[in-house]
Amino acid sequence: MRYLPLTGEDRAEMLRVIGAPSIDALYSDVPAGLLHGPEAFQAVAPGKSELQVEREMAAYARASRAAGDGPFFVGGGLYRHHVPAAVDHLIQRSEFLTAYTPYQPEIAQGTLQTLFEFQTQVALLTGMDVANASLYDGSTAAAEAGMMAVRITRRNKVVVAGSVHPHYRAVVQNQLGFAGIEVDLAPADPMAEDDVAARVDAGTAAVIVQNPGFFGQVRDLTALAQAVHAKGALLIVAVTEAVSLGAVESPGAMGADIVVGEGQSFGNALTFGGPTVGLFATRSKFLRQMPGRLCGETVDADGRRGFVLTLSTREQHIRRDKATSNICTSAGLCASAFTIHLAMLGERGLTHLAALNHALAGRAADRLAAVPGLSLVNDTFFNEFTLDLGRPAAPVVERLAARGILAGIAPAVLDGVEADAAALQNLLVVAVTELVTDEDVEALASALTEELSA
Amino acid sequence: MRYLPLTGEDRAEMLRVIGAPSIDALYSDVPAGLLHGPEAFQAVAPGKSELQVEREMAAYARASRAAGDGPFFVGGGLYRHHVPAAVDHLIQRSEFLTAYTPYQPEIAQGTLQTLFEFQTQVALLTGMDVANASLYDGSTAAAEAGMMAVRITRRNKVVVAGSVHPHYRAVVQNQLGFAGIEVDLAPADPMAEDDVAARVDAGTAAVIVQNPGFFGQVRDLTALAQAVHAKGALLIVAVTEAVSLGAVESPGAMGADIVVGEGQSFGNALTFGGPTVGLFATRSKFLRQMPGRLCGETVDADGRRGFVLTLSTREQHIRRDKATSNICTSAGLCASAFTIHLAMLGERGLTHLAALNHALAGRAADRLAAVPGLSLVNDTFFNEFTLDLGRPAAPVVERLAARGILAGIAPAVLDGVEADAAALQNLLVVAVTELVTDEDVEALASALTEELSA
Amino acid sequence: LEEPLIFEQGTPGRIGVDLAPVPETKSRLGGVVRKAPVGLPDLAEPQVVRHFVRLSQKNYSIDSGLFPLGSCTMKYNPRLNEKVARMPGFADLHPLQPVSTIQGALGMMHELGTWLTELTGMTEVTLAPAAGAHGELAGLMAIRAAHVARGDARRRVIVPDSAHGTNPASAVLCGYTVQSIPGTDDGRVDVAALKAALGPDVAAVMLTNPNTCGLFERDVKVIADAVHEVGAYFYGDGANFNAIVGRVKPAELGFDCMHINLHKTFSTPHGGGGPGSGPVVFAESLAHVAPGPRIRRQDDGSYTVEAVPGGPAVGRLKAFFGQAGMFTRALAYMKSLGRDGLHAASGDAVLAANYLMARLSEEMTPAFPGPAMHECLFDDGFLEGTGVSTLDFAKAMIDEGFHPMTMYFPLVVHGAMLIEPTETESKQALDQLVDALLSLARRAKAGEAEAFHAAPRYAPRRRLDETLAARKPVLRWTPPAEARAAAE
Amino acid sequence: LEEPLIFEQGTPGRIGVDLAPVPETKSRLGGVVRKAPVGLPDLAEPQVVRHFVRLSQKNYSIDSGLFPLGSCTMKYNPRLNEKVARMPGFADLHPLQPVSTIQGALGMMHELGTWLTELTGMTEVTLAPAAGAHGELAGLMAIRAAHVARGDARRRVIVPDSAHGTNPASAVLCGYTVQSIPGTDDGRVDVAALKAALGPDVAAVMLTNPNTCGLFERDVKVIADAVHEVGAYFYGDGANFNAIVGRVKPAELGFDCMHINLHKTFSTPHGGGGPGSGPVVFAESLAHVAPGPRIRRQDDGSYTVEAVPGGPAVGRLKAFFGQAGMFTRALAYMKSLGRDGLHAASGDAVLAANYLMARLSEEMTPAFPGPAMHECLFDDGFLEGTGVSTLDFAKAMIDEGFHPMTMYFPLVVHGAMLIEPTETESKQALDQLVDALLSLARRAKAGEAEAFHAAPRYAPRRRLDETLAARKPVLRWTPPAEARAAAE
Repeated sequence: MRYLPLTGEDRAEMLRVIGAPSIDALYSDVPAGLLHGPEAFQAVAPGKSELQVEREMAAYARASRAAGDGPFFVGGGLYRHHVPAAVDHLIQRSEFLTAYTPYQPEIAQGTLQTLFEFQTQVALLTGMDVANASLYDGSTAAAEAGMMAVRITRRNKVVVAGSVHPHYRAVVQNQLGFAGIEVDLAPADPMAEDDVAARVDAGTAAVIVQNPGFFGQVRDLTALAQAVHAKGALLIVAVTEAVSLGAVESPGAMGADIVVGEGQSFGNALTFGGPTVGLFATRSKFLRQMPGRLCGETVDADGRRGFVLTLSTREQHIRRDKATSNICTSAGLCASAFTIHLAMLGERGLTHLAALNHALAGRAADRLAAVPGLSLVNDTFFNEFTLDLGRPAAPVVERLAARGILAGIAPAVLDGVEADAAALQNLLVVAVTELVTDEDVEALASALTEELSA
Repeated sequence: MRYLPLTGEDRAEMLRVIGAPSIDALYSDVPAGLLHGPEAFQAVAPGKSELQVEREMAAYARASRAAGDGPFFVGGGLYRHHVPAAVDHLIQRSEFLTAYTPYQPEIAQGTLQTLFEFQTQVALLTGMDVANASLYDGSTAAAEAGMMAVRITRRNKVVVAGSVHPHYRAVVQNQLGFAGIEVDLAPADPMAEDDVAARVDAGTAAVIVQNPGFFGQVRDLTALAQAVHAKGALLIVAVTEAVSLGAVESPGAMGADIVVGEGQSFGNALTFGGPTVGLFATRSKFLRQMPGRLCGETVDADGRRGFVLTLSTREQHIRRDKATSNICTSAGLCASAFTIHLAMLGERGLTHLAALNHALAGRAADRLAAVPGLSLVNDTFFNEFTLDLGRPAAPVVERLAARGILAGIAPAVLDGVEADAAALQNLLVVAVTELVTDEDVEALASALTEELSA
Repeated sequence: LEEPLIFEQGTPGRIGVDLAPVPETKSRLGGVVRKAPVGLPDLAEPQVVRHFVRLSQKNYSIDSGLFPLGSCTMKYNPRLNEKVARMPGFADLHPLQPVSTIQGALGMMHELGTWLTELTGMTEVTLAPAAGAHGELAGLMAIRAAHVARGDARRRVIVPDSAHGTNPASAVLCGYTVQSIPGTDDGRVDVAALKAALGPDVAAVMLTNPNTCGLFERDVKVIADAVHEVGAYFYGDGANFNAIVGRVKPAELGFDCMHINLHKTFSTPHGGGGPGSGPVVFAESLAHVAPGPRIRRQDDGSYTVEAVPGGPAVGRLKAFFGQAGMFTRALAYMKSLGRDGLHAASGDAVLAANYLMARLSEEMTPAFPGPAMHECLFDDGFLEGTGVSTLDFAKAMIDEGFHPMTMYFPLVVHGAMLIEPTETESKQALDQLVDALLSLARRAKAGEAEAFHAAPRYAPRRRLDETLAARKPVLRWTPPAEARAAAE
Repeated sequence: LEEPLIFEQGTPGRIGVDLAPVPETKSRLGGVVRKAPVGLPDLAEPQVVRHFVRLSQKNYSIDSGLFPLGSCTMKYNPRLNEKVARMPGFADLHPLQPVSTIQGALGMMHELGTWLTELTGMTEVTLAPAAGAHGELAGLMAIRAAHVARGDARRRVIVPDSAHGTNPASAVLCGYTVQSIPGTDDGRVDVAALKAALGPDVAAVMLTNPNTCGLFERDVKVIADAVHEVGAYFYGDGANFNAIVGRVKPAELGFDCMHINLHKTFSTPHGGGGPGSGPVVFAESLAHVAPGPRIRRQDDGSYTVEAVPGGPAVGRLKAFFGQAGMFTRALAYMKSLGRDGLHAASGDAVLAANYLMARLSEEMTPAFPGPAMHECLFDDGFLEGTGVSTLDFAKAMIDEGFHPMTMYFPLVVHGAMLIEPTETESKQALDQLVDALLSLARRAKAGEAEAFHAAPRYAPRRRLDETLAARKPVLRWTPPAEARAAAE
């Protein structure tokens, strides 16, 4: 077997040194009758050549319709952006790809400095003081933020706004529920969000909103932040399209206390939804309540600058049941990809990319709004907007897919909006990035025209 | 522009240090009127985004029928083998990909040791004493071998057998012709080769044969070597399918004086014919007449083993017009891919791979020989054989291509067999590697059955 | 050459990407526009590439050498898996596409699930958890849901003191209180203490087997029976499944559910700290509360995504379908080894650990008698009186060209050194490690403590001041002017 | 850790690849079967990967730092080009497929040809040559064919003494005798000497412009006229085209043909010594003898492969179509920069070289006055009396973290140091190099010769004994037993 370097002779010699008659003898602690040979696993196949494995996996890959195979307008928390070739090349370097968590900082400065740069980028993007070295993804980061707010405020309720991604709503509700925290889900609605502040009471730890919202709406959160703070609660802002931060005012500048986000847009492919990279940033004063890994600057024995994992007394491997979270593994490699892509973009590139997405989405919205029978729901948006098709959207999406066009998301079918599904059923959420061409938009517009006139 | 790090401010400051008013002023030696701005190059486009370039190149890529898109039986000096994913990963490492020729051995031991391993592998495979660190490809290596034989024997004629790849014949004829060497091309013929020894006379420096031959035939060259040596000439053996050396007797063991080859089969994709890697090996006694780069073992100032480029007094950058060749650039990276793939194969893997190719080709030949109206020409072969279709092969190849099957090569249309084209016109050369499936063979057999019965 | 932060290398006026021009359109941001610059540095592409290549060169990796981190399982990461994961049908696929357009991905996940249930002897699987700790949480949620479903609100979870820290942390996150129980002198769970702790309010017992001392819990069946007798569930921490995969079915040991770290057992790369992936398998006893989404194969060969039958006992764990990119890698690995190869791999991993234990015992002090499983544990007894600590000893390994072993874990052993070689090291590599460690041990005993305190000398950095880092946390770069202002 | 040869790591019984089983069939080898083992070592995949990763870590590369090798043009190699070259429509394509199935590749080559002719002002192009030296040969073959076609068998080629060694070597390979002519004190061709050497038997004059001293041959038009006057052709060595691309059209300088090194001007990676690619462009005067194969676009937009009109004056240079994989990379680069970007790139390359020359002149001695083109040349005048040679000085750079410059070339300058920074270095990187070189120069002058002789100290190897290597060539590994036997 190509991955196993020991030869039969090696094994014999090693057993001799150990003083054991066979490898099976090393398993003498296994209860009698429970030690099996390979034949006990008949439902799975014997080993195969690299060629054969590649063929079988390629057959699976071909059995899906890749995003790039035609017009594509699906967003909803994961965005198809152009990632420069250098990014994937760099994260595939052995020294990044096959390193462990940097527990030995002297020989892990590459990973550590990259994480330090990541933390800085996330803090700058979100307008916050500090960021951690990544969580699993945006949805679990949102749940962690809710739990952190509960720890900080010592209150036990979290309000989730209607602008929040349905899956995030579901994850927050589930995880906080098991932790014994009350979750108040405001109705999922593309536009109305004025009631959120009204839901805050003396027992409310935090309000979670998303900006741009799941349906695309961009909001000024300043007044909401003031209202939430006035009641002693925290404002948690989720950002699922990190590119928007190059154009939209940062949550920090609008008064957020914790910003969580999905960083996939920078450096990471769609990858069927994972792995991605969870962003988590907050104010300095909340630092020690923050979950997740942190990389900090220090000096070595010769006085040279270096980086280490730090403040690990918050973490489970030290604090066990008193930890701020059970998080151990983070999204190191995806965070590296994020950092490399954002380093290539820089201030100029990010601003340009955000402006380009916004402009292309604006043009697409204008074109699609001209399709008879549908209307544009949003009065503001970044690169994603909602159309009201005047009829149930899910079947339209299916029919367009059969024509080779992935038109967007029918939100009514998602987890997390069960209570509001009826009100959402005619809606279609459409994302437009720099990878969408005018021809793509035209194809969608004419297909929609046909479908809606049928 | 993303590849240019200098900013406008940098440029101004640098010009100030230089004391020049502008970049154009640095071009003051260019004759008046001949220094242009970009507008002077209207036939080519302005710069484009990475995304746009990728799209344009992908459009070209899609406009060809890739080998892997369907049944594929084309060989003729380039073979489609399965290359383990690790090979391409390793040669893409910056330290291999973006290094220069190892002129500074202290910081190029990676390339140098790899080349030393390459030289050893090539010597072992070919059964020769020494090999160089690669030439451009098999065809130019054959020409270099011819010229080397002329230098060694001080005779001025080279006989090229009918078994030699048509392009190699053409390249040898062209290059030796310009160098003032007489080239005697024996007729290209799948089987007859007995006349080659008869063409050797007192003025003959060498005979070039190929094994397995272009038409697939495998020959025992021992007697030919004796006959050639008896007349004071050298035997040059070309091997275009390096995998065959895992099953077929090595040219060295059969008496070759110089072995040239195409190493593409190990580690390298088809890449539309280039770059590939030219193999060149010979006897120790001819070492100093050998063209191309050589890597040798030595020690450093601390006595540790190390590697350097050596015997460069043969080369053009030292000897100029007295050099053994004008070769400067070799095929370093392709040679590295060759070495890595062969290191993964090892003795067991190579033997297995060769046996697998041979067996699959044998089964395919049996199946195809059963197609009515055609006959198998070879009585021996390794993984490539020739069919006589009983009618001109080129149009059949075209029609099969239109049906999605790349059936092989119609040798009559190639450069280098002009004189023999009529005799070859019904032939089809078919290659079968481990990438060919039973379904592929069946598809070819039934398509051929239909074509030949039409 | 030192490599500055990217923030110290930026100069306005450069660009690292070229983008299409922005067409003229009216803004739809409603005035909610970013007012201040983000503050990102501008670099050109060659600078960015060089920066990260240079940074990478300061890292040790499994491709550069042996990485004997016990409990972390740093095995070879096949490049085939990386290639497969990048096929457009996997990498360029959106989870919210219509189900008809993602059949390949669902089929791949379904097959992965089949492998995981077959290899563990379990019935049901959820692929959603993003990492091992997340899988623990998912498993505990299912256990709690099962208790709740039968109206039995238990609040206590029992965890051995040698467990990974994630075990108690996950239990607390799931609303449980945690009771820790001690181990025995031979490095295993104290069955008597466990039995004494059991009671009708115990929801679950969590056990890692093989445990973090690298030993097989030989009383696992007895424990399972005791757990089940009080109506509790038996949770398996599968972090060390790599020692027994293809040989032992955890379901047969009595576990009701178990999470699996794909990177430890199935070779997905660790990437400097993630991403992970922590699927959980469930026995019949918990299959009814296993979290979704679940992939089902229909009679016509198509795949559907199924909500949990009877409503979501456990809700959504994570957006979308889990770490799909890790699934492709793990499945490619499983197919490559197959049932025979997995059996051979676990055997070689255990063989290698026992070989190290046998040879290292010449100078070092094993914490417990063997046979070990996939890792071998030493205490710092052999360093007593030398002035050399476990930390010093580990750092000295760096200068010998090796990554240190896991230090000070598990906590139950003094100055623990936990060594896991894995099955992908050659005997030559193992012997090199042994020779280096024996020589270091002899040097420590010979009184060369000073040299150990000074280690590492030949790494990109010498020992880093972790206390300073924690006392005055500097967690991001700040522009020099701001930093100065803040300092004043 | 030292890294042994793969041959020293093999153990029978391992396998590094798994292959499908071999079906039973009868042998068709006619008994010509390999009798002895090949002698290759057996390793497993993880060992092979680690071996080559470790070897790579002993290399310096452009991604690790500045690589100021004059005349070699080590510029940034964009990763986009690598991605493009691996698209199946390029990488998995066979040149002997029917023409109808390779239209994309032919179209790509046709567009590349258009760029090359437009940028050089030439008429015709051949893409076949495998490298620059091969391109020289192709160009000279065309020249010879042109002479022969008009019944004029000339035998002499004139080459300046500062030329690359490939120039005379190629001329000899093409059947010519070579006459070298000296340069002037200002580093350029001696026009008078050249004119004196010209005569009716001169087939061609080969000129590198900018020349290998990094200077533009300002009399190039005068030379061209003189060459043409005697009926000879004017060959351009385009190795330094990167200094003038997008600014000067070589055809307008009077060249009849010129080869282009794709890696120098168009960023294809050098790969530790190749592959290269050396297309040749031809002016109207030689278009009729340009070697094939040529790609032609038909009126319907399809592409054909054309034999040379009127029969092959020059035959086939290489099997198949040339270094197609380099074409895709070069074209991706050209499209990325475009005519404006190429103009900016050559300007920045020249600016950087002149900046280095200006700053380095503080301590080092320029061989000739500027303005320089893309590289700047120093002699060892500043080291006179220090006991430090050019070689010592260069090796000392290694310890400063830089790759040395080109040493002892061109031969016309004593102790030459030829420095080419390229356009892809930032000003910060240039300043770092300058600071390091100035400091070394000062240390040399301050009498620290011993330190220079001992350099490099911090490289994977210290200075290697090249004399030993050449005196007792060991060019391959030999099994220990054989090696012993041979030694006895």
